Amino acid sequence: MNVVSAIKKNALAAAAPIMIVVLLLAISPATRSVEAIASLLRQGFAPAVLGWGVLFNMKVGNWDFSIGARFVLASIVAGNMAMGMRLGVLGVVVLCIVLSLIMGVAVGLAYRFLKIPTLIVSIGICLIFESVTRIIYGGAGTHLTPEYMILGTLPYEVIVFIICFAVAAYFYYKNKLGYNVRAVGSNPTVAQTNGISALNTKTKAIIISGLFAGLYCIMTLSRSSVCSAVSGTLGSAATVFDAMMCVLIGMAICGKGNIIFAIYSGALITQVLKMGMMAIGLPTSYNKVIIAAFVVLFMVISSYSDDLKKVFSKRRAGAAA
Amino acid sequence: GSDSTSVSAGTSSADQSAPAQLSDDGNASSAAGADASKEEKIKIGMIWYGNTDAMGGTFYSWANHAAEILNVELIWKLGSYTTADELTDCENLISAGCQGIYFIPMDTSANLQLGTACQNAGVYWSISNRQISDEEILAACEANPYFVNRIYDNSYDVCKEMVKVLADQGIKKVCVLTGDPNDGMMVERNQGFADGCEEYGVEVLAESRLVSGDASANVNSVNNFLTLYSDMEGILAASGTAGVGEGIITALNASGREPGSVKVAAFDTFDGNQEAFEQGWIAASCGGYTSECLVSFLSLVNRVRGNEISDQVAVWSLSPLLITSTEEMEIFSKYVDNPDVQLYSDELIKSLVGPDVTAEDYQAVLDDWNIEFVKEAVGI
Amino acid sequence: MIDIIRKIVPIAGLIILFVLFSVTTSGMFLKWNNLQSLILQSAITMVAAVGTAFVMAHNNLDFSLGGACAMSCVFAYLIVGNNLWLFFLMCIVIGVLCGLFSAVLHIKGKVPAFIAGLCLMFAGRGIAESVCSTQSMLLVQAAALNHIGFFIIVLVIVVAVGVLLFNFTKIGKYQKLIGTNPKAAELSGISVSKYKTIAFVLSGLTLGIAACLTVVRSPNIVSSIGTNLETNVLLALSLGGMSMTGGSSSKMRSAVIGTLIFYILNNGLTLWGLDANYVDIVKAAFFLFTVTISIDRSQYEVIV
Amino acid sequence: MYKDFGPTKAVTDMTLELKRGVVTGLVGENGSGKSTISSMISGVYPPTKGTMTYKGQPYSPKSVLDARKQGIQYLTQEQGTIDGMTVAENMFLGEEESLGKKGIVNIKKINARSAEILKENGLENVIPTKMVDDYSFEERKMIETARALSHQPEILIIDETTTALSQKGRDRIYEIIAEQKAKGTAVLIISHDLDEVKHLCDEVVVMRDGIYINTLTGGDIEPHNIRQNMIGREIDGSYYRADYECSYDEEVVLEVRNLSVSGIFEDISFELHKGEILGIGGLSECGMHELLKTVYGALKPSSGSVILKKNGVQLKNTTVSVKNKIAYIPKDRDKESLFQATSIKDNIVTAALDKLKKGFIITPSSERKMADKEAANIEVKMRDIEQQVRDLSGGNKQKVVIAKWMANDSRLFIMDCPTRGIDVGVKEKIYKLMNRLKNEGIAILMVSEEMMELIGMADRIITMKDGKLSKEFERSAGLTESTIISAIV
Ligand SMILES: Nc1ncnc2c1ncn2[C@@H]1O[C@H](COP(=O)(O)OP(=O)(O)OP(=O)(O)O)[C@@H](O)[C@H]1O
Ligand SMILES: Nc1ncnc2c1ncn2[C@@H]1O[C@H](COP(=O)(O)OP(=O)(O)OP(=O)(O)O)[C@@H](O)[C@H]1O
Ligand SMILES: [Mg+2]
Ligand SMILES: [Mg+2]
Repeated sequence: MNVVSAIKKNALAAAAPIMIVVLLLAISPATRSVEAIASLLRQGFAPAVLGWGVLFNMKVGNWDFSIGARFVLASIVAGNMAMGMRLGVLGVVVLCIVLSLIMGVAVGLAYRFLKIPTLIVSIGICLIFESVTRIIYGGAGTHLTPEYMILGTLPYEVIVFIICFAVAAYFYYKNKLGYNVRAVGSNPTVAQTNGISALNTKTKAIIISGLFAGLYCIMTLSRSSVCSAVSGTLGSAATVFDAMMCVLIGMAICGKGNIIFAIYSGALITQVLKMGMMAIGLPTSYNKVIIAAFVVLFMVISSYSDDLKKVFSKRRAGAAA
Repeated sequence: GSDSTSVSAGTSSADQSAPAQLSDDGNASSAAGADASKEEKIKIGMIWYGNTDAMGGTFYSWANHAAEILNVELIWKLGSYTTADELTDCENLISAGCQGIYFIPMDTSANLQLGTACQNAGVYWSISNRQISDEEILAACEANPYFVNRIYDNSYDVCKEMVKVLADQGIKKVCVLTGDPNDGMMVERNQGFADGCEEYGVEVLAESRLVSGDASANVNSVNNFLTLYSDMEGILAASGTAGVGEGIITALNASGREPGSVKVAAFDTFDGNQEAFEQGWIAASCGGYTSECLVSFLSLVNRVRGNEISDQVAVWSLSPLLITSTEEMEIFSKYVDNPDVQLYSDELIKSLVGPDVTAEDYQAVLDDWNIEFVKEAVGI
Repeated sequence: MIDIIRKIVPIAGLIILFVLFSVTTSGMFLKWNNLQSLILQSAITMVAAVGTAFVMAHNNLDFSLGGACAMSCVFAYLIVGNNLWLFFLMCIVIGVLCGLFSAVLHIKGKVPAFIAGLCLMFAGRGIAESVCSTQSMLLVQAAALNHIGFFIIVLVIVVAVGVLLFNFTKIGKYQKLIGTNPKAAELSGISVSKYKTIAFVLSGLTLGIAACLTVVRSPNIVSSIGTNLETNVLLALSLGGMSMTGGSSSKMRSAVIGTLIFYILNNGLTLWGLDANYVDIVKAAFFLFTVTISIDRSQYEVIV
Repeated sequence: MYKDFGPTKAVTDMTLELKRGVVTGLVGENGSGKSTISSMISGVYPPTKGTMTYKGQPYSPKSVLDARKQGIQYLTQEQGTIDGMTVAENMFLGEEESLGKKGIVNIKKINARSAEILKENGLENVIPTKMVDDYSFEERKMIETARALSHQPEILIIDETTTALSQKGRDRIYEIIAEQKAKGTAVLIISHDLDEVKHLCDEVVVMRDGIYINTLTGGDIEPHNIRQNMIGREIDGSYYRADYECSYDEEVVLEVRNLSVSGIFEDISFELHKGEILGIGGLSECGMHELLKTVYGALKPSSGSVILKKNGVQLKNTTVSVKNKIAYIPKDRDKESLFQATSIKDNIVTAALDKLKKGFIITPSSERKMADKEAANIEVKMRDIEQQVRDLSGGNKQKVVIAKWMANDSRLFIMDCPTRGIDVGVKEKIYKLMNRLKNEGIAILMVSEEMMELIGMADRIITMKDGKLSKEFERSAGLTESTIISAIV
């Protein structure tokens, strides 16, 4: 019964990427292999992890532009420190998480104490962190040697992803924070009269996004081995926008289901689209257009279906009265 | 001026014994050096994309070093990626009292815009690394009395050459990571690959835009190549810097394929390419056009000092190094992996600023650019 | 007392910066050539900020600016090609269409405006990248207009019309009311959808004009054109004292003062010859500091 | 106790005593400080000066949660649930972890416990896992009440909750109060309904301008007596219309024809005449509030039409209505008619900007002139015209709303509970104004939940039941509350 209802609730979030994958399989024979599908599924891992961090911020109404810069800076410092001090894989993992959390705390506390909109705080601090990536280690970035990249190989990558999933689900559904985030996001006034401090919750959301930025560092470093300094002012904003797009698709296809899963689906959809475009020989620059169109489409459909649902439930309430 | 070979020769054992060399070097260069240090300090504005990748970091360090020798004050503006931003930087630098502006034009129109701003303010300017692709703009720039020189590298030929290296190894099917089409230099490289493939009978299976600075995006692109085109034998990359090259090699290593079963030809060198060469992943690499930045900068300094080498805009070109063997890569890595290596000696730098310097001197330095020169300069 | 300090901080900040740089740059800052450059540089952001202020006043953020700027330039060029004035006209028309598109998505599609803007920005950038990779689009004639006279005329007209509409007509007044309480606005007979649409259209209009100025500054249309326009505008408006949630405290002067602060800071730091690696850090610190003391926290139930 | 909000002295030297098993009423004019004192007791904000003692110990709650933990529950005037979350999540707001092991929210237990609590409070129909916004305002208020009671409060504060409820809901609250009283809970009730106060309270504390005035007990708790204490002067009980004539012009101003909003009300037709006050009565859920909104053009009817007789215009949206000089005073003042963080001036001129236009320009001086005039006409108590509306008390806010519509020379007023939550002084003013408008030939369509108000003011009364018209009454001396109530339940 429970399983059935869980499947039912998540049906759309599961069906959407499956449909698009099936379409891809139809278009491109080369993708009809276990390896190809596995490769796709793995491509969705890292963006989903960052998306979960962004989820907390978007849900609570934070504008966090700094998460991209935080990720780059944490990756660079963690990678170089771990290699310099020969700390091994565990060292990279711990450093990524700790550094990223520290930066999350820095942004969170700046918001908490300066009491200015998250948009301004995060852009300001983003500029600072970006500059630091260019100054620290002479702007050289980091390049991990293969022995530090075990977590990017199978089966470890899947294990790391499952752990991340569990952590995200825990914080969103099993921990007070997730509830408070939703409460403050939809009605800060009432949340506050019920003893939930909006300021604190928003601060915590920024900090927790640091945890996921750290996990994202681990996943991308293990996958690509390098992280280079941010070039240009707000050059890291693209990372934030990409993640937002995954979250938006996730929210739109989530329905009553599990948002953590839906965001992974969203991340997967964006990756499938990219591969699909390559398969049919379209320039990859059209990706952005297609993804934007997808988000708009999903958002419009979901807001209309929400409306429909409301109308129907009102009718029933009215009829009952 | 002195004969260019002797200048180059004088650079061979570089920094360690600089004072000793100063006295027994050619007259012209030591005179120029002495002149420079006596002269009033000049201010040059440097509009530079960034100092975090190999070329950016190297030139940042070279230019600062040269400025110190030549008694020049530099004001850097880093991180401008659009013409509008470069123009803003240029105007601010002119206001800050710069007498010369050096930049890499982000697109063709930057030549016109920044050139006009410089002309209006009576400030000299020079560029490097880009052709001026539009006739009208080229004409306008040539007519600009404050335009000192332009230097470009013939990426196009080198890219074709890289395809040839792959074709010679029997490779018939490749995927291409193309460069940003807004960037004139990248357009040349993309075109060089395309024409090369046509000429040497190599089939392009798919293209994907490389993403500078986001390594995982490039990893995904390579993964998608591998998934969609199992018959792919090679990868061409218009640039390997800023995480692109590392991403490609990492993706190949993680793919489980036999090292060397896919051959990569990538413009620009990157971290770990020495090892990738040894493993057999890389068949051809190419790099080293920081020299033209330095030459352009020195020629600008020379003009600001009042030394006119020509009443026309000087035009020079440089051929980037094509690296096809592990040995060459080893030599080149010595230099390129370390931005603090000063490939050009203080004497040579001083010798390139002075009343007697000619256009041929500059071109000679550019012509001298080959792996043998690097080998000598790094002292192998 | 605190209130008064808060209100004057943006303008005071501007004056302090002005005096500071006048005094510390041995006259370089005050040279007419430099002031002229400042006007040229700040024009694009200022023009876009004037229109965006209408959208912000009714409590929406317009995130489309940069991408929409690239898109209008590209489409305008594809449609009319090399004819400069037709191109300008087309840029503005497409800018307005972008604004309308955001409005329709937001109002009819019920998508939050920032998401609509984000998608437009994404799509615009993607379209520009795709088109630019196959076509070179150069408007050399535009370069001739990179001249103080032209910019002053455009700025004076845009700012004057902006101030007039914002302070002395229903269009501006209704935006502020909608920003304060959209439901009450609707029930007071204000057609909220209509006036929100007008705001987006105005924002699109100024965006179109800003796109024209961008082409005047950089006559080659490439996909990176207009990069960071949306964040520059947002930062400028907040530096000028604009509340992120709009409402009745919104002022048009924020657009002018904020943009000037933004560019004077950039200019002055260059005149000082500050190490390029640290410029962004100093700028960021200044933003945070200024907004911290100037923000009117009573405008926010919860700081967003 | 003292509480200052900047220059506003909301409460000065207030003393209040709550006893176990005693229901205390707190009454006073709008803005007299009732909500402020309740907020201090329940930890919303600390007093500027003064101390509290609770069960013999000094008491100074650090937060709402802190006060709640110590057994003090506060049902506020405003909505206290969060849309987009389930009923159960709302019931455990701020206490999500209470049923789980360390740091883990056990949603199953929360759902189960919520179901129990709802059942205990007679809300079996409410499903804990459904979204709270699937329920009506009244049901949500009851959910909130259940949440408060589940904490076994020792002090229960109910701030004007009943004004928002139907008779059924009110009866339920009265039951709850009785139960709590029996359990020994100290109950504090804030209400403007003096009959209710008389019916419920053992003691009544009267406040005026933030100051304690008097405590009434036993037989002294009489509406007339309370009123006198509140206002500080004698007022005659009859502030309604003095005549008992059904008097209006033959001319039809507005025609409502077969109007329906599916699921809410059905097939409603009536005519409104020049100089007529037409009252509509019914239970909260009968659809009358939505009917007014639909007539005004703020809700889309599923069928039927609303036609302005003089020019045949259909009122299809609010803009058309306002253009045609129609005014709408909604029930939920704070949310639906006021721009809180905006000046009184801007609030007043909102609907009348077209009058001020010269070309398309509106000058600040003309705005000021208009606002000054209208504010003075209706005697808004304010510091100056630039003062923010949110700093005004309820009654003065309502005056601002009325001034807004007077400024637009409205010829037809649609009023939804125009005196809801308003003290007797301002009430009297509003009735006088309605009378004056009627005599000027202006038509008024009024919904009210107070039968006496309908009987006292309306020329005709239409009653609604379950979304349909049930009866019509003409104004007459013999009309009583029970006649009307029998038509609506
Ligand atoms: N947060 C606040 N900031 C400023 N002034 C306030 C605030 N809250 C209340 N006031 C002012 O304090 C006074 C008392 O307000 P309070 O809400 O306690 O009145 P009340 O007796 O509950 O009135 P009503 O019957 O209208 O609810 C009013 O003048 C009000 O305007
Ligand atoms: N705009 C609307 N569209 C559709 N249905 C609505 C709308 N507003 C209210 N309803 C529904 O109509 C019914 C009456 O709601 P409402 O809360 O307005 O009742 P009310 O009579 O004002 O009650 P109360 O006196 O408690 O406020 C409820 O079921 C509510 O959900
Ligand atoms: Mg109150
Ligand atoms: Mg009701």
